[in-house]
Amino acid sequence: MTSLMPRSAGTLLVLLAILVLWQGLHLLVGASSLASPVQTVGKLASLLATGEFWLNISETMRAFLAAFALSLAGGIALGIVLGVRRLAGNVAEPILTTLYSIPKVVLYPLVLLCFGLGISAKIAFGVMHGLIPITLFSMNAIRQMKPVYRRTSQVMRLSPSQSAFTVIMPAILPEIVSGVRLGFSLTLLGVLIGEMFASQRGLGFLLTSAINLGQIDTIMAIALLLTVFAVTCNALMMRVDRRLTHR
Amino acid sequence: QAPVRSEEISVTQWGASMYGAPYAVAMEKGLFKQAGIDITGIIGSGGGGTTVRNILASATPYGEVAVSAALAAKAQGLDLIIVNTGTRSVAEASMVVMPGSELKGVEDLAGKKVAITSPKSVSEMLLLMVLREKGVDQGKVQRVAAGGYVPALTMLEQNAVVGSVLIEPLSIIRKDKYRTLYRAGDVLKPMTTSVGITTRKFAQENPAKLKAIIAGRRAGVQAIYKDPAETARIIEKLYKLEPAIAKEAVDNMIPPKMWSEGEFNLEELNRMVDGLKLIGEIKADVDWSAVLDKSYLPADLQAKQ
Amino acid sequence: MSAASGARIVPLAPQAAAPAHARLRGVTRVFELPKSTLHALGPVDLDLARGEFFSVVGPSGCGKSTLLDILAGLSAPQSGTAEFEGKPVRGVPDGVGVVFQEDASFPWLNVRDNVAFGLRRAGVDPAEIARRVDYAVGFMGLKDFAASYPAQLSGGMRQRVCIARTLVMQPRLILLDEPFGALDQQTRLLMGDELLRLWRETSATILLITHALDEAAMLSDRVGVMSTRPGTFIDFVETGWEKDRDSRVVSTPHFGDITARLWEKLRVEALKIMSAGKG
Amino acid sequence: MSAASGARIVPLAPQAAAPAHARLRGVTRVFELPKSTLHALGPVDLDLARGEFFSVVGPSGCGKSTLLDILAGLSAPQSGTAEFEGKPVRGVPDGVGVVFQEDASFPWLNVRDNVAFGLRRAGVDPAEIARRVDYAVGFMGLKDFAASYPAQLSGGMRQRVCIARTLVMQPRLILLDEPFGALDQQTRLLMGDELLRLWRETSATILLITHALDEAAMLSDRVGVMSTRPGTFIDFVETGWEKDRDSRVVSTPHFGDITARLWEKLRVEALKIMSAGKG
Amino acid sequence: MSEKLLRVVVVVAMILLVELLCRLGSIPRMVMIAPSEMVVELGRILASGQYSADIRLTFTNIAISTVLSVLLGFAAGVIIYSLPGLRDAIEPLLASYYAVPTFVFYPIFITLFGVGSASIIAIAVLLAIVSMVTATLNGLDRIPRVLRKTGQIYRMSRLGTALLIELPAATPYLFTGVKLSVAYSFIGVIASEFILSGAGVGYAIAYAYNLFENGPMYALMLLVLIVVTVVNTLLNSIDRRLQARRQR
Ligand SMILES: Nc1ncnc2c1ncn2[C@@H]1O[C@H](COP(=O)(O)OP(=O)(O)OP(=O)(O)O)[C@@H](O)[C@H]1O
Ligand SMILES: Nc1ncnc2c1ncn2[C@@H]1O[C@H](COP(=O)(O)OP(=O)(O)OP(=O)(O)O)[C@@H](O)[C@H]1O
Ligand SMILES: [Mg+2]
Ligand SMILES: [Mg+2]
Repeated sequence: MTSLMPRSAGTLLVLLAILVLWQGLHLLVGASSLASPVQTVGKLASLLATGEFWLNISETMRAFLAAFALSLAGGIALGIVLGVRRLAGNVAEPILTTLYSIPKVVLYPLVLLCFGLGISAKIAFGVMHGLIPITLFSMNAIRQMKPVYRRTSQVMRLSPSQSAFTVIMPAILPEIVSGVRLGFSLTLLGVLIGEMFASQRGLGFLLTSAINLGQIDTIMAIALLLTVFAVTCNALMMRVDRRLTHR
Repeated sequence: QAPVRSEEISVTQWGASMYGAPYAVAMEKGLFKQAGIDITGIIGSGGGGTTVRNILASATPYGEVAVSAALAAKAQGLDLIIVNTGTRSVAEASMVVMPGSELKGVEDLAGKKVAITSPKSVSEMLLLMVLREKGVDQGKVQRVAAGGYVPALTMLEQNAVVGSVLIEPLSIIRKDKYRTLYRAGDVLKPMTTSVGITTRKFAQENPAKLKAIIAGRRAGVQAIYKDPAETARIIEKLYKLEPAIAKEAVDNMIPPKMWSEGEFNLEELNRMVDGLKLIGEIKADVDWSAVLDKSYLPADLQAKQ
Repeated sequence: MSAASGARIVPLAPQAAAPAHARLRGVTRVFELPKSTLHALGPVDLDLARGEFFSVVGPSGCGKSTLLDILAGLSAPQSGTAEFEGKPVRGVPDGVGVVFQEDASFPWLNVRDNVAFGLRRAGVDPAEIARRVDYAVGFMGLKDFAASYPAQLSGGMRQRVCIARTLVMQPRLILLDEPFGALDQQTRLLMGDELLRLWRETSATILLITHALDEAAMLSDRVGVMSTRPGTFIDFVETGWEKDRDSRVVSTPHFGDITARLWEKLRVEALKIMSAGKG
Repeated sequence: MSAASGARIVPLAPQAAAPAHARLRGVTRVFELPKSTLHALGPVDLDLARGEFFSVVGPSGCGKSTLLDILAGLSAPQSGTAEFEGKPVRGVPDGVGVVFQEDASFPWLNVRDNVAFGLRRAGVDPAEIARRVDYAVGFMGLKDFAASYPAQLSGGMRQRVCIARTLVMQPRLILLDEPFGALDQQTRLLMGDELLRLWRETSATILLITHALDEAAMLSDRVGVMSTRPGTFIDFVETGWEKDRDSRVVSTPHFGDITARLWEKLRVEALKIMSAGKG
Repeated sequence: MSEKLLRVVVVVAMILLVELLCRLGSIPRMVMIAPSEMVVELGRILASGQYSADIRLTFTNIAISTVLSVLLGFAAGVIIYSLPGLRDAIEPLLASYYAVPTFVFYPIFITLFGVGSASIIAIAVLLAIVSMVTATLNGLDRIPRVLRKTGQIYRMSRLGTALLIELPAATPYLFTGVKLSVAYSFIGVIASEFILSGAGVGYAIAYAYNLFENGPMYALMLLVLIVVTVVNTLLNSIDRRLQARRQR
């Protein structure tokens, strides 16, 4: 974690400031409203020591990975099609941006009605959140690719597949990675919201029952776990991005 | 078809309230298997509607849900029947005030603000029934929806309200912090709070399975009353509660006989209907004959009224 | 270094003699815009002799890049024909290299890999690739930057990467579209010298599009001056330089003659635009 | 139109005679970078005579824009002094107008409002603003575009908006930083004519930074040639043109003389760079 | 224009398809009611005023959180911009911000702000503010230096430069932030109501869902969809107008 995220001393300082703020707030509002950093880490450690908790994690991860894989594959494929077919892209883009800004949670009943109360509903809900940003970013990646790259590959008389894999893919990669990063966060959010509203397993479910039982330390511990996970993955993706693109 | 196939059924508030205790005990002690069915897992869920829909969609469409959810689903034309009753008490519900509060009884609530979870919820219904029982004009008690029990307690602590509805096991976990104004179970007579439902189709095609589930659950209920201490241990493990709290939670429910063995008691059912009318969730009396089907109950319970 | 008798104005009709290396006949190009059609180029006739250094000058938007696209087989003419080495141009012919006006270096590859890109795709033997890339990288003064990525280079250096990437393919016809646009006068001068050296060593045919008259005057055997859109050649000026010229020619009177001649042509065009109320 | 005897090379020491309109003495500028310091300019001595048209040419990055910033009071020299109309320059002096190298038109204002911007800030009477803006917009050939936004204009037209915005303030010293960089040769020629007309009408002092030698040669009374960074003046070339010259001078032999002289200076600089292993 | 038309055609065709599937019973009534019925239902519940309080509450909260996140985000953006050290430290965190599940902090907010609108607004602001901060930073970054220099040439004060040059120059980028803030405010408020609260449109939808009242449920969903679409279209057209002047 430390080797991944805070590359500068400044970021470490900011993290420290957040910790101090957290502790201060804890002292201000009391332990029953906000667990302290130490309590939270302790709670997380004890949760992680139980097999039960890992079952919930794996439940969430299963739904999340499936949703993320679907969002990725669907989003990139759809984005490329819409990027290449200009008219289709122009027609679809405003529709997609509007769908993107809909609070998708209102559609959750519909998802439950269609998919039932299992993992498939969670996956569907995750995909609903993650698919559109990935699609939009991929579409724009194709559209904004400098035309001169395609012309260069023509002049070098590359075959279509050579051109796709050695020129077009690397050229649009950075944009796609940005979309994937946003899609990652939103897919996770979608799966969690899905688990919070109607589910029997998973971290989102644990969160709701902790909220219902007022177990603030459990809430904070799960939030911390999710934050660390998401921030770490995000930092990893940024790193991969930098390594791949050199821009 | 294998003789004993593993099945999953649904129970509302599984893992959060005591509704599911008979299933937990029956599974743990192999009572379902003895009854001829292998129940391996319980699907829980928050909302009643979600549970009903989920039951309808699952392979073994049986589950225990709130009466209101069953009636609402029925009213919207879903093809389901009620085949047994589940819980029959309101003993787990209460209202708390801050320890230093001047309020002495229900009567003192007139002209005050209290927190409920959400409009038309069970918490509101019970409050209104208590007020009516004690002859307090419900219009004089301002009800604030907090969104849940914990937020309701927060409002109480912040003096935004003078009292807050509460439910077990949360009330046991936090019992040192508040003073109980009333227990719903002390004021109100028992009423049916949850029922077992299934689809008509499943009942007709798999009467044996259905009977086995109901019988298994009944055995679970009997085991609870026979050995509360063991029940507490099972609950403790399943719900991840502290031993003392689990014990108190179970013990509290033994005297009011929270869990019914499954038989239908029209008086208790109608008491619930009465409450639902009070919050406006249903408008007219319920024709139970169209909803109930007692033919899957054990023979001795079918006879009970 | 020496200069021939003076700038000669040649007749507008294409030269009939030796078979041309590349040839355009009656080429036009029209773009369909959403609400109108744009006649971008032509009709243009052009013969490039084998080994000739030919420059094109003309106002912005007159169709210079469009002309290059047609010669490179990147787009087909509306009417007329394009030929390269006696065969009609369909798609990009083998033996043609292009350096585009825009920066076409691949930001995800370092300088060496950029330069080697085409050779790798063409399946050239690795040892041969290394040899050619080393040579081209050195030739273009990029040796110290072989492992750098384009983002770390100046605009001019990136353009040199593109030139090197084209050169390693050993094209017989090199089309360059304002390759020195991003450079200042000094560096242009140096790059011009290097381009001349390259041309002498490879004896390729070169077509250079530029907006700098001095550049055209110093580098070319022949300069084609284009009219405003739709671009046609309004004049061909033969410079008469010897083959082993270099940038020192800029301080000869003959250089002044050629630029004056080019300037005059452009000024007439400019006045035409002005009187037509544009600009 | 006529040309004087020939390009004269003047001594590098500043002219002592008439009091200069603007004057730099021993000016240097150093930039502190994260890991090093960059000596960007100087030491530079320069005297601009009142009403003179002076051009600066020099390699990219030699400090031309830095020099302009110091004259305009936008940044202070490291050492040395800058004077304008006899007073030391502290902050931007009244009476100085600048057209920057980058497009500085305000994209949220239409052409009229762009041109009127400075006058409004200065609290000039609205009727007077309208009069001056109309004149400047007409002068710069923007009449038909008065209500257009910069985004609807070409790069060259936007630069004209900036020139008009500067002119309406009636500056006594106009500093222009490569104002025609975005234009093609033809349009440059026309814009050059207009700049000369303006200069004659207002009799302002003009300092023009350009990288086009022909432009410097055609427009200026005097051209200063700068060395590579840290930029100093290595030569001043007096063109000897009469005041009412225009673009037709480009086809005179004298024009060829001046450009050849400038080219030669630059070539020497370029070779210096090359032998120093840069570029 | 023809693209617009095509878009309308596509949307209408999709709606008609759903309508047809519902009418033919391919989509059972218990799953979804026909779009035309949703419209009728929406008219009915709006006329009856049954949900007026919820609707008013929700959209007021959305408006408040939009305004708050825009103002606070802008202020924070300006402050962070003017402190490059802080900025370097904070930027890697901003980049990962949306990976944090904001709504889990609701229990903390209710102790800080009490139960009800204030806490829900706090969640929405927490969700929306970062887009505005990022957009502000981006906008300030993209003010060409030459425009500030131009301000100096006209001998303008610092404040004058800020108001007359920097602000208009950054406006299109700031507006992108505003658009995102609106979207996230919608998402934040309605999702919180849906999961955590006892009032508002989000709660009403969840409640109707639980009671199998598909009519009101779909009517309210439709209402949210319509409002989002209208607001979005409005913002986009303003955006386009801002951009149209700018696009180079
Ligand atoms: N793909 C295209 N679609 C529509 N119009 C085009 C296209 N390509 C070029 N044009 C138009 O055709 C005309 C000629 O363009 P071209 O790029 O050949 O000019 P150019 O002489 O190279 O200009 P410059 O000196 O600015 O590079 C221009 O008006 C341009 O806008
Ligand atoms: N604000 C600054 N901070 C650091 N370095 C600077 C700054 N401004 C200019 N420089 C550096 O100072 C040198 C001179 O810059 P300047 O812009 O004056 O050159 P120039 O002659 O105008 O170049 P060009 O012809 O490309 O416009 C360059 O190396 C440049 O990178
Ligand atoms: Mg071109
Ligand atoms: Mg400069």
